[in-house]
Amino acid sequence: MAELAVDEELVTDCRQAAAEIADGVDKFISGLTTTSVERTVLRLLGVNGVDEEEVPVPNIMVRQLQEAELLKEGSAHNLGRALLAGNYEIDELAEAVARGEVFLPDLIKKCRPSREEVSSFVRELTEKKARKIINIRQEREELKQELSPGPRPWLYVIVATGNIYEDVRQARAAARQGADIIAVIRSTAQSLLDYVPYGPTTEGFGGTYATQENFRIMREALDEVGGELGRYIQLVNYCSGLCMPEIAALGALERLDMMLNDAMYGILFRDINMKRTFIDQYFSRLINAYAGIIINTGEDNYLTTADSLEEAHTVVASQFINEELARRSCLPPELIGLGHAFEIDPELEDGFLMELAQAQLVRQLFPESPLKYMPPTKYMTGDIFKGHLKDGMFNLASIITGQGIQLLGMLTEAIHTPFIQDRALSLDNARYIFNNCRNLGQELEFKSGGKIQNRADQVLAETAKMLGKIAVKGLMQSLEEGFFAGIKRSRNGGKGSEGVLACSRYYYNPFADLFRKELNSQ
Amino acid sequence: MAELAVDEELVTDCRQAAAEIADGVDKFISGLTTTSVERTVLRLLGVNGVDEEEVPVPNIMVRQLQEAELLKEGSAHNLGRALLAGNYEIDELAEAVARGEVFLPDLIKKCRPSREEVSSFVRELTEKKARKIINIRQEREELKQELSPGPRPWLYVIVATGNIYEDVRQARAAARQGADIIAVIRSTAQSLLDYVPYGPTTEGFGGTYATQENFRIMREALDEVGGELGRYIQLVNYCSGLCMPEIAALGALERLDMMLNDAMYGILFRDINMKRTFIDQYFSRLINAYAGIIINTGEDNYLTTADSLEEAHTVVASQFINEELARRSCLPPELIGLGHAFEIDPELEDGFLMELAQAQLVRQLFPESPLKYMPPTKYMTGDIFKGHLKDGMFNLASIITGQGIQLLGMLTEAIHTPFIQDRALSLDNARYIFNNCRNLGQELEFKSGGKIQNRADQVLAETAKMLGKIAVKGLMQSLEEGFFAGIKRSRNGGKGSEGVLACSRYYYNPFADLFRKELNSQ
Amino acid sequence: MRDPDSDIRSGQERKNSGGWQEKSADVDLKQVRPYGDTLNDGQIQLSFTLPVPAGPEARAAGRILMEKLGLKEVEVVHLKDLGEGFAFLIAYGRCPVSIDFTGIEVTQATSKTMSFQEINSFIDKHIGRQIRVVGACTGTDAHTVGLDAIMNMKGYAGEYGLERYPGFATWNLGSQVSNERLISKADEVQADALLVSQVVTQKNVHVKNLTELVELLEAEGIRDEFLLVVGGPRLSHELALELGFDAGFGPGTTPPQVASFLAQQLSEREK
Amino acid sequence: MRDPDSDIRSGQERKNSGGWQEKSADVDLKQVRPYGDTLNDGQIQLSFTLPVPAGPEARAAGRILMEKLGLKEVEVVHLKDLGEGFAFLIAYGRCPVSIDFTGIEVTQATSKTMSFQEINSFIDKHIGRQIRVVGACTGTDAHTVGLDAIMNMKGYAGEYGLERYPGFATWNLGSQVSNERLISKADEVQADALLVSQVVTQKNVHVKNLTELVELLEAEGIRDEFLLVVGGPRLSHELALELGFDAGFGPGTTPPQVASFLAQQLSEREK
Ligand code: B12
Ligand code: B12
Ligand SMILES: Cc1ncc(COP(=O)(O)O)c(C=O)c1O
Ligand SMILES: Cc1ncc(COP(=O)(O)O)c(C=O)c1O
Repeated sequence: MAELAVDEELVTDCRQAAAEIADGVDKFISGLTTTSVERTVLRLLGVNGVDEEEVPVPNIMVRQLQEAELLKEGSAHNLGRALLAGNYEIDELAEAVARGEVFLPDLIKKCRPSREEVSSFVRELTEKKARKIINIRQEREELKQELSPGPRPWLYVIVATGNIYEDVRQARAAARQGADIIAVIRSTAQSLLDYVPYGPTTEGFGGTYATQENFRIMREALDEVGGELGRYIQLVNYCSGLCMPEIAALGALERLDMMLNDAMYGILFRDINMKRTFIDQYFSRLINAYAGIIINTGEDNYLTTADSLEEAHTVVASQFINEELARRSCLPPELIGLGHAFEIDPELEDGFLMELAQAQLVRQLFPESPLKYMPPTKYMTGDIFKGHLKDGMFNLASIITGQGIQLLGMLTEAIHTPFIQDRALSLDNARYIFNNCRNLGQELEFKSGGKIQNRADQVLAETAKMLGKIAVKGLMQSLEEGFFAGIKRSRNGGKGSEGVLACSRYYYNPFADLFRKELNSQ
Repeated sequence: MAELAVDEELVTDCRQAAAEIADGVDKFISGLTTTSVERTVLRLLGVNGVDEEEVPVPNIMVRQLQEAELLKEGSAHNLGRALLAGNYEIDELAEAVARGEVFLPDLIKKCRPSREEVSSFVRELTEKKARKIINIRQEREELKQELSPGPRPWLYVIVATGNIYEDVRQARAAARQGADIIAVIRSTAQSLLDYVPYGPTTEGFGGTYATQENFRIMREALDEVGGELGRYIQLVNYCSGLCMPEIAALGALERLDMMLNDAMYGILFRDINMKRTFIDQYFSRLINAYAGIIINTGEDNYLTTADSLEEAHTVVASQFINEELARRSCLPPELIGLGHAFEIDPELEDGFLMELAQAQLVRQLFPESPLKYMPPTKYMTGDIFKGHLKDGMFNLASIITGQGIQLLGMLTEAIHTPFIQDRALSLDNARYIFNNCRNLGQELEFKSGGKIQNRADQVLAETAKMLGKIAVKGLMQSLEEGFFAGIKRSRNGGKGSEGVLACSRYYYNPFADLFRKELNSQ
Repeated sequence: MRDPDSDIRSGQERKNSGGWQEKSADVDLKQVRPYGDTLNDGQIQLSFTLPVPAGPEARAAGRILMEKLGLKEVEVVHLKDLGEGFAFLIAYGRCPVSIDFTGIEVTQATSKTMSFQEINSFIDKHIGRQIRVVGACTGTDAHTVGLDAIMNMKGYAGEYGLERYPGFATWNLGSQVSNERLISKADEVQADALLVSQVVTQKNVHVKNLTELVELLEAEGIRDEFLLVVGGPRLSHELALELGFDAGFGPGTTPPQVASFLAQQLSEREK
Repeated sequence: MRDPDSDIRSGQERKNSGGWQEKSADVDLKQVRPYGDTLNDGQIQLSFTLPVPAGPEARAAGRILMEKLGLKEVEVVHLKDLGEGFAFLIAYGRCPVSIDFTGIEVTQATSKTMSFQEINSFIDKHIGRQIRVVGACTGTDAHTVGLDAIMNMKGYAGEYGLERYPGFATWNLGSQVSNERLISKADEVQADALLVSQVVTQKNVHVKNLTELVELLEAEGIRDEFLLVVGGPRLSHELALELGFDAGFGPGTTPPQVASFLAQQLSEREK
């Protein structure tokens, strides 16, 4: 593989700064939990279902606990008490709550077991449930053994019809056309829903709702077609948003393989409250880590609003931060799919050289991470022929620099969410370029002192400078000042802040404790 | 520019062998002329027009001289005698012959001037006519000074509607879209016509007849649009075929800038007699050289019938031979546009590396020649999207290796001769890739011992071996054995052999003598 | 002897000189047809997927479908199996239909686009106060780049956005704004114009959003208090008018186009 | 307490299991429409050039033209100025027309393609002598690769060509063969079948060539003495039949397909 000279001292500085920045985030969120974290714990314990108005039972329970000021001790402890108090199985209890027959705080008050009694009951339950996740993870590993997911870069395509059944049809067709990874795009603005919709859904805009049942349907369909093809087809959905950890939990339960998981994306592009989403992110990534799910971060999005050439270093800076934050959620490098993108103005002379510099630099900075490389979107137009060509150059940059996860560009990017043939053409495009240029990266060397090397040097230097600044100001302050994507977000603004609450001294999150313990001991 | 290591000793061997091969060709054709050479001399002297059956006057005159066994002394000498004998201007004489009023041998017999008298009259006339060609050449150079033809690789597109007026429309549109070079493709099988059609034409299949008037119409239209755009638009047509030198002469008179000129093409792909076309080629290239016209050779065609990977060295071997033959027609390297092509099966793993190796090798072997690089055609299909992408990779190979003349691929190659939008999309394709990757070649180095270097080594070694064999067998024998394009042609077979005749000891071709003299003295 | 060189440049009758202009068959603007490589050849390219298995029957089905659309000499040049019982086709055909180009009139939002300076003096002169504009990406749409291009300081394609114009007072509410919030903000600041951006159009969600806005305004009886302007990559002036807006702006719109429209319309209305 | 884990894998009613197969709306083969991303959305892509200057009027003209073809919800997504008064358009639209897929019958040349071995034994058994075949690229066509693919030893796509079959005697006349020469050669060798290749199709020159061949044969009263077969990238069996040939073979044809057809047809005829 062609290699750039990278100033290792600067890289050490970057990682050092990222650690300081992450310390700041940790401090910012310490002693806090959120309604979504608590709902997640309930879900992981087995609470499910909706009431007649389609409100999910975890939401009802958490609301009840919150109103009764019980939530600060954690939903797990409260559920434990309720289960010990009542005569219910978990699912019976959930149904009773859904029917409005049980008001959780009342049930809890019925008896007063000792803290230790509850917590040991809860931890036992937690271990059982955690074992299920391990089993699912195990199942994935076995399937991957049996049906190899294929060589990298993996071909990643999206389905986004709004209707899970159409999605399935298209996902299966895509798998047959060579896709390694299927991402089901969510309906617009699902990230702003403070609950997870329920059941199979057929009405979404620009995407399909992420629901547990939709996950299950797609997983089953892909397992089937993958078995037939002798290839394990990976399934992706999104955590980011107001339900980060909940969706991570559903992903763990339904054997998703990758999840988009990035608080920064929520803050910048969905105006979600910082505190809320950093707390959520921490736990959701722990879940991803425990479930063996690769996360995808969203740095690529910065370049859709900011200038791709001038702001390239912001992507790298954010990657260092995201890496460190992910590490603190116990994610090993091979599960940290850092995002970046091929978004430089195609009219720029030698623009492709700049893209190569960026892709190669990132590749070398995060050698063990399966980088997720996003295609040209911003400069796509209705000229589908030219678009197809740009996607080809993107594929070329990827195979030369050895990217891990290739989100395929669509020639109709500027027009509509992909048609079935758009995907097929894109898969064909990538297969052709990857195969025809398979070892091109091995063959070439970057001239020292050349444009590519200089560009990489420049981006890394700017990255180090930016991280240094952020380390001083703190990440929150930096976000307020519009350091990323040219977007400013105030520390206390944004959606979902009402869901942040302080923990009592007795608070515990049994899953977080267990996941952390087990993951750290590995 | 990335450079391959090239074994200079092998290269010397190749050139040495090519010289021996060319000696053989020279011997094969020495003391011979052809009807087309003689018609060309008449045309250059000013004979023009057609009779009522559209038979060109040069053909009538040559036939008359041939029947009277006068042709062996050369048409120039005979025309000189006729002019001295009669009371005609050249054009009056031509018209009289066209009307059937004059039978040239009769006229000639009218008086018997001395050989010297005739030849000095002829040579004077020749000098006058030659000066015109020089003036036209001068005019081109001035126009190129004023309106630069743009940086290389030059963008070369074809028009092929069959109708010169539609061709003009599309050529002008192409120029506006960025084309540097317009080639008017000839109607199928014009190369087998033993005369040059006359006047403006509107009915051709897969191309438009090459006629002097069509040349003039297109030249005028391109000059106009080029002036408007501030770019000198180059015009191309074809010599190869039974009228090689005649069309070369018309090209010289109408200020064409490039001409496809290759006897090997005619032999292999049009089954034209070897002797005939090697004789014709010699003179036609002399004319091209004198007129400052870049020739394009046809090695690219070999790969449309032979295996592009296994037969790659046949292209290079033929280029060495063509270079030497062109040199002997006094063409300087900068007028020798050697042809090659991007025709390796796109499904081949690392196929692009093989293409790079070939393109770069040829680039280095013929550093001063403006290589003409032909696009993928053989593996094009009805999938126009994929086709556009292949054309993009072709453009990429070109900009990396610094080719000179880029014949743009068309996404509809497998379907029809180009539509107006096909050309526009192709021009856009090339402009994007060239600009976006402008200095990529400068940035990269080929790893020594890598696949690209090894492939180049292999092709060069095979080339040297093949040339060695041909030097022993002779080119004619090699063609008989099917050394090129997998096609076998017998020495005495093929079309047009009836047009070959032995010269008498008094024979002279005043233009060949003058061109050679002047070109050699430069 | 006359100089025989006089004709050598052309070698042929000079009468053809410049001929290509006249000889080139002229387009009949009353009967315009698609052009492939010859006038009126009617050539068009199509591609589509059929939910049938790839094979000769799919090829035939594609051909028949195109013939049903009235195309002639249809040729399926590419057939690709997409799996799951889908076949993709690329085809060419001849379109026998022609259109009368002379009859085409395009309605566009602005009659005359003025420059930054011109707009400001126009507002000064004809309106005499700042034009008050509220902008939003409504519904669930979070694509702010287009609206920002029109409204933000920075602007678009080298042109300042409305914020920079002394003649405008602006409120950019950003993304995912409900129609209700937009209206209440417009009320609050006594806006002259509402600028709505709609980028997501899947399942015509933009039509739904835009119709709802007009209905809400009409229900409150305040439709006529505002200039209603919408923009987005899939929007045209025509569609906007259809939906009850005053103007629609499509891809590539620049701020001065919008500013000119607002200024001119408002001065008309205030007359 | 009952084990609460029993449902954790799905977390939801099991009744949906396998649901996607049933829930996925089924294609009505009597009414097949193009498919973009939803059944029956009818989406098709088009591109074409109009001989009018690029601009909003060209865009409108394109839309109107497509509407005249019956397309709905037409959108011109790209407009490019080609210069010289030409505009290129890319568009999408909804095709309201459907076709009855159940009614489609495709005629193809060979009912059953046999293998090399099978063909040779078939000929041995049913014909009892070599089949005599003359091939040529007729008219001015010099594209020999396709015909060679069928006739030469080497063959095509891993299949031997007819020359290699002991059951065939072949004469490949190569390129640019006049119809007259082909016929006289066929006469001379008492051919069973003529194989004609036509690759250049501009201005329908292939139709002209092929029609002429049939007319010449008919004029000489020997049309029925030969199996007449034609092939080429723009040829279909249907077109061949239309032109009076016995079979037509399009792109991707392999030698065994042709050999099988010849053997089977000839054995039919000789019965
Ligand atoms: C950037 C981008 C994003 C960014 C947006 C960042 C941001 N802050 O805006 C991010 C990454 C967040 C994003 C997310 C999504 N996106 Co998006 N995105 C794009 C992209 C690549 C570019 C859009 C853009 O910025 N264009 C540049 C601007 C300048 O152009 P413009 O919007 O057309 O604006 C011009 C004119 O239209 C006009 N104009 C626009 N608005 C207005 C308003 C007024 C009043 C006036 C006068 C004029 C005007 O003037 C502007 C300047 O000329 C397009 C694809 C593409 N290349 O077009 C997809 C695209 C728009 N996105 C799409 C989708 C589906 C989504 C998602 C819904 C996907 C999902 N389910 O997660 C999400 C969610 C967003 C949501 N809830 O709305 C689809 C929409 C499909 C459709 N037709 O319905 C597209 C087409 C991609 C695709 N092919 O699938 N996206
Ligand atoms: C190779 C090639 C050439 C070579 C031909 C070498 C040779 N000895 O054959 C050369 C370089 C000489 C050439 C020249 C020209 N070519 Co050319 N050429 C091509 C090219 C690139 C490939 C054709 C090919 O070999 N295909 C591979 C074979 C295996 O496929 P096939 O022919 O379809 O054959 C298969 C089937 O059709 C069938 N089949 C074919 N024949 C027969 C016969 C029988 C009896 C049966 C049963 C089956 C059968 O079986 C075959 C195997 O499956 C095509 C573009 C393309 N990619 O298709 C242009 C193309 C065919 N050429 C074209 C043109 C116009 C020309 C020229 C006329 C240009 C000019 N004016 O100079 C010249 C002149 C040729 C002439 N007089 O005919 C056009 C034709 C346009 C049209 N539709 O009319 C094309 C499409 C390129 C283009 N887009 O402009 N060409
Ligand atoms: C990290 C990340 N999360 C989430 C999303 C999408 O979220 P939403 O569903 O809010 O559009 C994206 C979009 O590309 C992303 O990059
Ligand atoms: C060198 C050369 N001459 C001539 C031709 C074309 O000649 P014809 O007009 O015979 O098709 C070609 C075709 O590509 C060529 O490469």
